[in-house]
Amino acid sequence: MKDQGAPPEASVQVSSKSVEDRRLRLVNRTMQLYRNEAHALIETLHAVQESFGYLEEDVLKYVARTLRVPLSRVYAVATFYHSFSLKPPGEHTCVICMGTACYIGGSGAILDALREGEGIVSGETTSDGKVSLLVARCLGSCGLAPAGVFDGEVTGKLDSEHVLERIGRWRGHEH
Amino acid sequence: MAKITLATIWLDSCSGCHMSFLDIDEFLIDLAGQVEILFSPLVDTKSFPDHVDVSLVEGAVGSESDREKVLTIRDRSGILVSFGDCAVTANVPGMRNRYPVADVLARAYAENACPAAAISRDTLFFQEVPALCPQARPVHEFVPVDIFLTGCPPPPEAILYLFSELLAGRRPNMNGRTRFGA
Amino acid sequence: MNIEDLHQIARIEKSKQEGFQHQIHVCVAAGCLSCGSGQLKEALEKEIARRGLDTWCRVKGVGCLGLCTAGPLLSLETAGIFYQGVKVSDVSDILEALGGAPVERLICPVNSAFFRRQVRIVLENCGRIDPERIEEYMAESGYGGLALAVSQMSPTEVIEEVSRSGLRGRGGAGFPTGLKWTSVAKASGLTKFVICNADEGDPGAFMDRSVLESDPHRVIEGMAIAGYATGASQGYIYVRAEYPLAVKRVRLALFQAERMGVLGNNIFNTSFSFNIKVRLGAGAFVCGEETALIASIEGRMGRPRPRPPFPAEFGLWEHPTLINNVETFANVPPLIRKGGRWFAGLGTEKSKGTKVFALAGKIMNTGLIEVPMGTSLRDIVFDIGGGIPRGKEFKAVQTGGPSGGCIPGQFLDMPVDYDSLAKVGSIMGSGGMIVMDESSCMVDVARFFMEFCMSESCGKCAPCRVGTRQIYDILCRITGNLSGPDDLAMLEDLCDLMKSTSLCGLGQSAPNPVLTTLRYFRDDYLSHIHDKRCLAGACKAAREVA
Amino acid sequence: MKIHPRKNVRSDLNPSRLLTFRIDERVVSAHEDESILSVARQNGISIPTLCHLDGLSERGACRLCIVEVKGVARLLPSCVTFPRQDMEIITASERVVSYRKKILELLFTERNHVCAVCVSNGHCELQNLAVELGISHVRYPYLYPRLAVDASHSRFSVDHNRCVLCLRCVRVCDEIEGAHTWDIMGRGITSRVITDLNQPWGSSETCTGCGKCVQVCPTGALSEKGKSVAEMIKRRQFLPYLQMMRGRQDESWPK
Amino acid sequence: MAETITIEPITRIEGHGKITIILDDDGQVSDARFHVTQFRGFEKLCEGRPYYEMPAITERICGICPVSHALASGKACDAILGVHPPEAASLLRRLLNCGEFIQSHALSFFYLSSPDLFLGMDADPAKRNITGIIEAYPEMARDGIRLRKIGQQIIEMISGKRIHASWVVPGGVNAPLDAGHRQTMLQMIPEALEIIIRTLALFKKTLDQHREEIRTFANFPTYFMGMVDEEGNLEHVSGRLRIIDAKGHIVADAIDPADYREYIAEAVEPWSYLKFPYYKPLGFPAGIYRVGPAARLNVCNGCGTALADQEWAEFREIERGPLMSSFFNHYARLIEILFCIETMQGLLAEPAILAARVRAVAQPNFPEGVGCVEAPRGTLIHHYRVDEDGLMTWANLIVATGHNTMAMSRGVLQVAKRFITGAKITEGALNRVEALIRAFDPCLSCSTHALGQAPFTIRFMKTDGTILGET
Repeated sequence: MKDQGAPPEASVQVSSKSVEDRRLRLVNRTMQLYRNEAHALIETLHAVQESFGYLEEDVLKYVARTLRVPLSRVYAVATFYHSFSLKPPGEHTCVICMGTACYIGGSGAILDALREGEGIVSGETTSDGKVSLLVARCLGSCGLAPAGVFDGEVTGKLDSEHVLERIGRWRGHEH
Repeated sequence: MAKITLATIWLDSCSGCHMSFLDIDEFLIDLAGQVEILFSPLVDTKSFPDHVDVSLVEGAVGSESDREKVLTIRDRSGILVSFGDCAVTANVPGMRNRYPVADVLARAYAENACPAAAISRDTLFFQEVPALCPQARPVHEFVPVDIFLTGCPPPPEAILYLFSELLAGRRPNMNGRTRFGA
Repeated sequence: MNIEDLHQIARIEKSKQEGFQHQIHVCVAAGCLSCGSGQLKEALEKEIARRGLDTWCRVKGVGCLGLCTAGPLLSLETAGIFYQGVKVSDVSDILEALGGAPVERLICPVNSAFFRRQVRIVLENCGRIDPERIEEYMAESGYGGLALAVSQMSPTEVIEEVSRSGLRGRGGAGFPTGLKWTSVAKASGLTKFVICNADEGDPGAFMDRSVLESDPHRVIEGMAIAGYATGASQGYIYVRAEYPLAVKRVRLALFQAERMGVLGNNIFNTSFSFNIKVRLGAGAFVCGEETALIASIEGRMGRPRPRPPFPAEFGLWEHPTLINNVETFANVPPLIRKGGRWFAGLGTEKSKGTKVFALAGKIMNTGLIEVPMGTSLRDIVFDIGGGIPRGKEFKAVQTGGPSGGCIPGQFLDMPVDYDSLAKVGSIMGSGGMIVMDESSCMVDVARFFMEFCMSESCGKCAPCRVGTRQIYDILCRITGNLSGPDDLAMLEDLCDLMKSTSLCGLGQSAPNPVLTTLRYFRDDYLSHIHDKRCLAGACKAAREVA
Repeated sequence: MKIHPRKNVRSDLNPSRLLTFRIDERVVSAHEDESILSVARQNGISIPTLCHLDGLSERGACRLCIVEVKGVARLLPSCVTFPRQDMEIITASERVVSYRKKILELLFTERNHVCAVCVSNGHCELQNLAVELGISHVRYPYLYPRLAVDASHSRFSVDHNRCVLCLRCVRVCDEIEGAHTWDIMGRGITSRVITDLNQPWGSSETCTGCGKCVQVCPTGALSEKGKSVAEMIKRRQFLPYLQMMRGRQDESWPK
Repeated sequence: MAETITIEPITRIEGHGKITIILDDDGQVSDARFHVTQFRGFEKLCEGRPYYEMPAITERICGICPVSHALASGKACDAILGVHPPEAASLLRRLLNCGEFIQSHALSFFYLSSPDLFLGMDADPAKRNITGIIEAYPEMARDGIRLRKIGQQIIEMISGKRIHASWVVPGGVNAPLDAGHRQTMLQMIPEALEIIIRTLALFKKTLDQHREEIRTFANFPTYFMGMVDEEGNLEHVSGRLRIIDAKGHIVADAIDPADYREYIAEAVEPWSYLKFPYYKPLGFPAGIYRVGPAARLNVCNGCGTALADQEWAEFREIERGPLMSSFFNHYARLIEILFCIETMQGLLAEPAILAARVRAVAQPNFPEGVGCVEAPRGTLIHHYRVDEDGLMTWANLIVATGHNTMAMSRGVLQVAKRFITGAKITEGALNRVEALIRAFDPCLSCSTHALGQAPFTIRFMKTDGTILGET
């Protein structure tokens, strides 16, 4: 029972439709790669996050069952690591680096400006669902401090105006 | 022998520690011969004396006036005793600290009145009374404290022991005589 | 593959490269990529093809060229010319200047101390080879160390060589690598593991990222040698998910190495077999701690457990496990190729070899450097680093990340090695070096690091879980000018408690930034406490107290 | 007795080797695989602990059981440290006691421990430790986090205000009951014990309702519903009993 | 120029208070304010806690009458469970209450008020306290201390602890009565009786000296409320509420405390932020009423115990109809002590009181519950709401001092007008203002459970409710 065979029928556990099934493909592939062993949990959660954008509760249950990991353990791992999110992200994501070089270079001030200018703080999504703001511990781009990532694109030497401007554009208003 | 001068006060608390003090019962009469109460809810002095040997402070610091009081008391007391769990840990009064002051006031004044309340939480304001601190906190977070007497309330035996040691000119060691929540 | 095949591949690759008169190296490490080096490379390729120069001139994506401030960087390998801040619009000028006088306005002074003073072992291939082609690595003697080890040396001899080199772990604590390998080799058990810690967590450090992005095979080779020496047949690279490019290149490199047969079964036709898998970290600094890292590879939360037993005896899935970091493994191949004695000839008496540092902060030349151990801080900051920009005063250099300390000007002439750093209250750490000028408030810096440790504390042991929060609160009170007279004493008391009683290295070293700033920059604290004023003018008084 | 080999077996220790060493000037002997804590207790020397509970795997996390060993600069957690021949252990030096007090004080500041109105008042390990160590007040500022009570379970409730994160509940549920309903979410100061996917305990799909977690909890965090203030007395006898029953070799009833 | 006199703190009361008296240009008292200067927030801080912690939490409202809060809370919880406590539990709860009345009334009379009554309103303030009494009237002081101690010992023997015992629990009590303790209590009764009879006699002799105080200590007509048993006799724990008018006519009887909101409303005035409980049918502010010892003796048909009934009859002889002056609270307190000692005697004689079953066990069955008892200072109401898991979502507490706020503030003005003129403000005059407050024995610890911090603004009005003026 431990190895072999496809995981339990996915669509039964996961809420809706074939779109979801397609998204599950990567998840299933990851689990199969590790023969559904429990230690694949973190890798699988990466896969879930990649294809769903966040860790959806039903998918977590599905993963728990497939890998035979207790539900609470799955939740514990999902909340222990900062890479994982239990909330759906906004349309766009903005990551501000708070590594030492970036902090010394003024990334704290950028976060302050975002709070004042756009009313968002780290870990939150704007009320219009357009932009999620995240803080990175270090992007490893210290030479470009302060650095940030806008929808996957690393940008260096940021300042508050630049960041506000980009976010304003995403949200459809001027700054 | 000169009497020890004593002040007692209660801040944000229930007065139970003072009651426990009275629970030393007949020893109160003995004590009256050796201790002079200069300031207390039990006597009529209106202002805190310039100096007392020992002050018992019951209660957490919950308002600006409490804060001012402990500063004065510290200033004018030889030995300051944090008297009971509220003074030592903020205890039950500290349970409000989980909520913002505005919420606590709103529950009591705006939300709990039965007729259609004329007051909403936005119009709530207070005057002529001391402002509330955001949290009720232990006395030693504001001033240095010499002796801690835990318990809710501290048992009368512990209080009696405190006095007998003080009268004997010793700094009492309260270890094992009482505990948090006793 | 056998050793002859390896040489053959290297020869072919060499001669192929020599066929080009010009090789343009475009930096495609994350730093330069984010300044547009990807587009630049594309434009160069297109333009070369358009002009029909492609048999004569070749464009190559390479790893980090080091001087990240000046990106995008490119180098003309044969001419020894560096261009900095290159834009797509510069492409035709560059091509036209090939073979003639260089484009003056783009020239990056290669003679500057930044390049001159470096000694490159770990970074020897960085910026010179295409990290996505194993052949290029092989052309630079790549996998030669492994070949040598498995074919001509016994595992014990390999370990002896490593011990002879005096190499110490580059991950932070500086534990002698040979000793660590020995204990894993000696540990009983048929199954053993080798783990490469590539979860570079220090904010302000990016050496490991650069090495993995620029020269991933070097790490793979180092791990394979370690596997041979310790008797392990399975390796894991635990790499940060935040480094997508590094992950991609490592995966590609593993694929190539397996295909070529330098990984897998019967490597170089010997009985030695070794495989490597990639595991992604998920954003937890504490996973830099060995036992936490192991827990994470096992699919659990990265909470450290008390040691002993050490991973060398009781590691991944309870088997003896060797854990070294990226830079340590990267040192191994040349060390084996050239011998431990050669390596030991570099550096100081107790700290051998070179060290890669990530220079950042208030410094002219930010980027990656590699210098011999024992180079002075002054040389690094003012000579190689080019000093402090905008005429500001130097205030401190922070080494070792959140576990390190802030070193003041009075120690600038100190040689940088493990023991000297420890003497002043800091650590080597993984090699982050953040320079601060007079506009930094050291209380605020301490607060920054404590915030980091607080949110990275795993929460297992009480002193670290609550201690970091209490210390952070005090530092917030101080920077917010809300502190009381007892706060300094309480700060010192809590730091001492955490150092002495925390379960793992994170908690034990988390007070270091506070302790060093208290020691060397006490005035910054006192001014906040007594005068309610920030000496550096950096702290907003109204900063909220959490 | 090893009931959970994964977590307890130390391959580097030899259970048959007998060692002689000193604890607090007293010469004692023990097997190599007996922890210093357990040897001390067998010899009537008490070392305070919070996360340790006989019958559960060790975590070494509360740090209250730290002891000094002569010649070793670091303080060692006695629950996971094993003796060596001729080791000299000091269980209650001034230094150690002062650290224990501070750690305990930190625990008091971390959550909202209002002893006076707690179901475990008078029967609480945290409170008893405070008495034992002579803690008259907490020197660090209280954090007063805003935490909830989950009373959705029909028989038990969990009050996060009183949790010290010893994780005995997690371990007993996993190691003895085998349900693994409990675990710990988040990290650092925001860690919190959870049931299943952080859902109300009452809606847990995995909880068997056995109540072992309640009985092993050192404080009033886990309690039986309806027990009033000071009434929650924990019963832990089941743990050694279950250990014994599960560890025995022969099964005396016909199958 | 108008002048303000501030009396702060009000001493020898239980809690924090302050009085300000405003004099007009002619030195006449024009206004007075009574401030409560403390705030605790119990109605909010219990939110989210399990209902079964409420007796212990609300005990901490007051260190003098924790028993009353525990009892009211226990009853509110009984209602949430929908159970009746076993007979022994009911008997024991009443017994516990007797202990509390004895100690609390003894405290109020001997420790706090006897200095005024026996040393004199104008005595040296430095001596005018319990130590002064110890010096001047050592016998009486000893009696007072002894009586309070008896009360506290009874509480301790029943519940294990004198203050905050956490012994009252939802559905009953936490432990049955020890037979040995019953014996000890019975042995204490004769001494207690002796003391109270001696003190009553002493006190009655002083009435003549306090004619002025009687005349001015909130001596005006109001309604009264108190708890009575099925026969209309005095009851503190398990009765129903009765309300009478100023003439003594019963206007509402046998009120189930759960319906308190049909009779009592709490007014909120935008200008004062203080809740004013009032008798609902009369509206606000005409619905002024008083609670407490004198009010209870005013509303009941008798005490139902032999000695107390005699004293009650004598007490009610003083005036035709209800006694209006709040000075008589002192008198009523002594009679209630007597009543409680006799009640104890009766309760201890019940065989059922030793029964082992003292607790009805249930899960919450109702989302809401009201508990009501007579605390030493007057009617105490706890009203809770819980969610389906039994966690508190809402609480409302009406404490004795709350009911009396309107009467107290009008009383302050009355005393101030009589004894204070600008020309000569004696310490004794100011002490009388405080003594009026002491007569109510306000428990500000209780009343500040929530409503502290509120400036108390007094309205001047005629008995018919016409407002003469307000600040």
